[in-house]
Amino acid sequence: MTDAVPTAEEARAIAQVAGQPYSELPQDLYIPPDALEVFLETFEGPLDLLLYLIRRQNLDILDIPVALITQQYLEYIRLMDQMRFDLAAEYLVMAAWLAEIKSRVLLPKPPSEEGEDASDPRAELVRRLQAYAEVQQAAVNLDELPRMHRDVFPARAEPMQFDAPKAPPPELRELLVAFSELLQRAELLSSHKITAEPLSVRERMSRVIDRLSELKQAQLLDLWEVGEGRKGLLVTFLATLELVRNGLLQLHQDAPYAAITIRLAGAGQA
Amino acid sequence: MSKTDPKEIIRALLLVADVPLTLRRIEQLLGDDRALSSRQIREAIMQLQREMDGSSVELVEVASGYRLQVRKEMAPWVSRLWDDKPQKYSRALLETLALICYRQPLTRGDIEEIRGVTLSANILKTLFEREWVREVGHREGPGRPALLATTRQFLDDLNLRSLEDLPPLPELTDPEKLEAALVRLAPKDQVMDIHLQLAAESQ
Amino acid sequence: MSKTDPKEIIRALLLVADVPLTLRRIEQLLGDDRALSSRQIREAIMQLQREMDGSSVELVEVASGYRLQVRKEMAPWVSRLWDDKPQKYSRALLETLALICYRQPLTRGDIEEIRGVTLSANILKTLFEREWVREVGHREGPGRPALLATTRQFLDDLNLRSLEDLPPLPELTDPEKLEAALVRLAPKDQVMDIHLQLAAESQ
Repeated sequence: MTDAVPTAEEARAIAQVAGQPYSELPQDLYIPPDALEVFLETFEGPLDLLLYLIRRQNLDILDIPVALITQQYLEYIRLMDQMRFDLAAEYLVMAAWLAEIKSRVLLPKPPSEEGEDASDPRAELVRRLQAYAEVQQAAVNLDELPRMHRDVFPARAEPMQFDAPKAPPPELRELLVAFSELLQRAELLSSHKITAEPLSVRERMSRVIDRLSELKQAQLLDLWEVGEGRKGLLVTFLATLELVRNGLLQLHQDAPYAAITIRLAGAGQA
Repeated sequence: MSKTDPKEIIRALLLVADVPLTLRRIEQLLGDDRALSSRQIREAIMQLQREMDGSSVELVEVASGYRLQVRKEMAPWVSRLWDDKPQKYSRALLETLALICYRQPLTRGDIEEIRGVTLSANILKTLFEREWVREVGHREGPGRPALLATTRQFLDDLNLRSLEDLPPLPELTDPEKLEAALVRLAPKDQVMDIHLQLAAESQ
Repeated sequence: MSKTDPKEIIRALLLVADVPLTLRRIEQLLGDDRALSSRQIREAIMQLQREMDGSSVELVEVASGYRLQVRKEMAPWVSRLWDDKPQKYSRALLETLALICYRQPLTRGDIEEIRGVTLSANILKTLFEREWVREVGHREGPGRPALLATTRQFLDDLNLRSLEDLPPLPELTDPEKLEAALVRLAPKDQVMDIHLQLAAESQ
């Protein structure tokens, strides 16, 4: 299956082809600082790295010089001002965990309390690695399933000799509720992505662009639709200002106090 | 794969394409690896046509090329597909449509930015097909992206006189005001229903 | 018209419907005039399936019903119909999906714990957008985190009838190597367990 998920190995091969300075396979948990960026993109996280080390290098991950690595990770934190600190932190946590396991294995076991099995700290690590190895494999298997629109495609024929009636439009309620939920979500993302202009202005903005594509250039009064009264003029004016502010329109004035000509941005250069 | 019957490839292409395919296009899609002459392709098409004799599908040539269609004898059954079941519009489509409505004119990129996900081509296609959305121009800048806006058809289909009839943005985030606006917007004969429904719900 | 072959009507229906059709729905659409039993319909479907053997189309059953699809052997040609390549998903996304798939319902926190990294908001957003994943409730406890599960759309899109059709939880492709390493890592009394477990899984 050519579409299988790239393994860490393949991903790294790409990095090598791309001429990244980093071409060495990692030997242990130590990551050269200049390779950190590539590294963080290559591995899905510390568990991924550990599995890689176990599989490729046959490395005994408890046999790593933990003190050295810890020191190096601490150094990254100093180096990383605007890098992906959170990700590196996860590696750091992992290194610390390994250090803890190692120290507990080395220390003589405290006399266990009655019946309580002083569990070996390594068991948890093994459990997690196994669980993650399974997930990785499951992901590859999942990706290999025939997928709609990638491997298989819906077979359709037109019912052309008779008219397929169109589905009814959505209920206004459905539309507005969906939008209201989006607004609430978007508000969490950023408070000023969606600002409130009156809808009449929004609608007019589209019409102004439409008119200008036709007329090429116009004056404000040309865009005002007769019979709309002062409110219509105000709406047109506001719509024009908003379009200028968004860089969609350009205003030209040949001389002070001369009439202002409105054009679509970029239209004059053609 | 190299032995795949060109007839079957053509069948697959016609079943998946959403527009008729010209002979030239079919030739192109078959690829250089199996340089077939137009004559060979036409023969494969005729073979397909013969195979479909007596089935409910036919391969026809229309002005813009070849396409598969369900025979009109099937109309009594096929038309039932649309009788019931109002189509359910996806959340993504509704959000996109509402955004175009409230933020027009805007580009596809604007929509993606606000919604935080890539916009599938299908959604825009549906909106254009229904003539609810149109392009009104282009924004200057890299790629000159198209500016999208709603249409008269959209207003008609949703029973609105103008966009002004829709509740203003601030009302949308307040559930109570939204409810009030919806009642206000509902066609007269539905208002009673909604009142009754609300009354029933509040009990 | 009364003599129209039900098999051909079913073919037409499946070609025109844009969603899979359940047996019940097909029964309905065939209409009262030709009261066919489910068994007869199923037979007609099987007959269609046999007819399509060796062609580029197949009739499959997925979670929401029966559908006609172009076989995956055709993908090299069919995908030329569009300019954009089908989306390729990142390992992070696929691992997340696999977890939701096999361990549902579970929370975002569960996923993060198993994968050992923070889950980017984009991944969940994409999964929701595809309508492959939905919230099915909340776990009691601090923050009442949402419980995630896969949808019927997910099953449809991956050609599955039910979650039971999923490949069994993976057999590792390199069990010996991993086993050796893990055994080396594990405390003595656990080695046996792992051996037993791996032996059981490989059967």
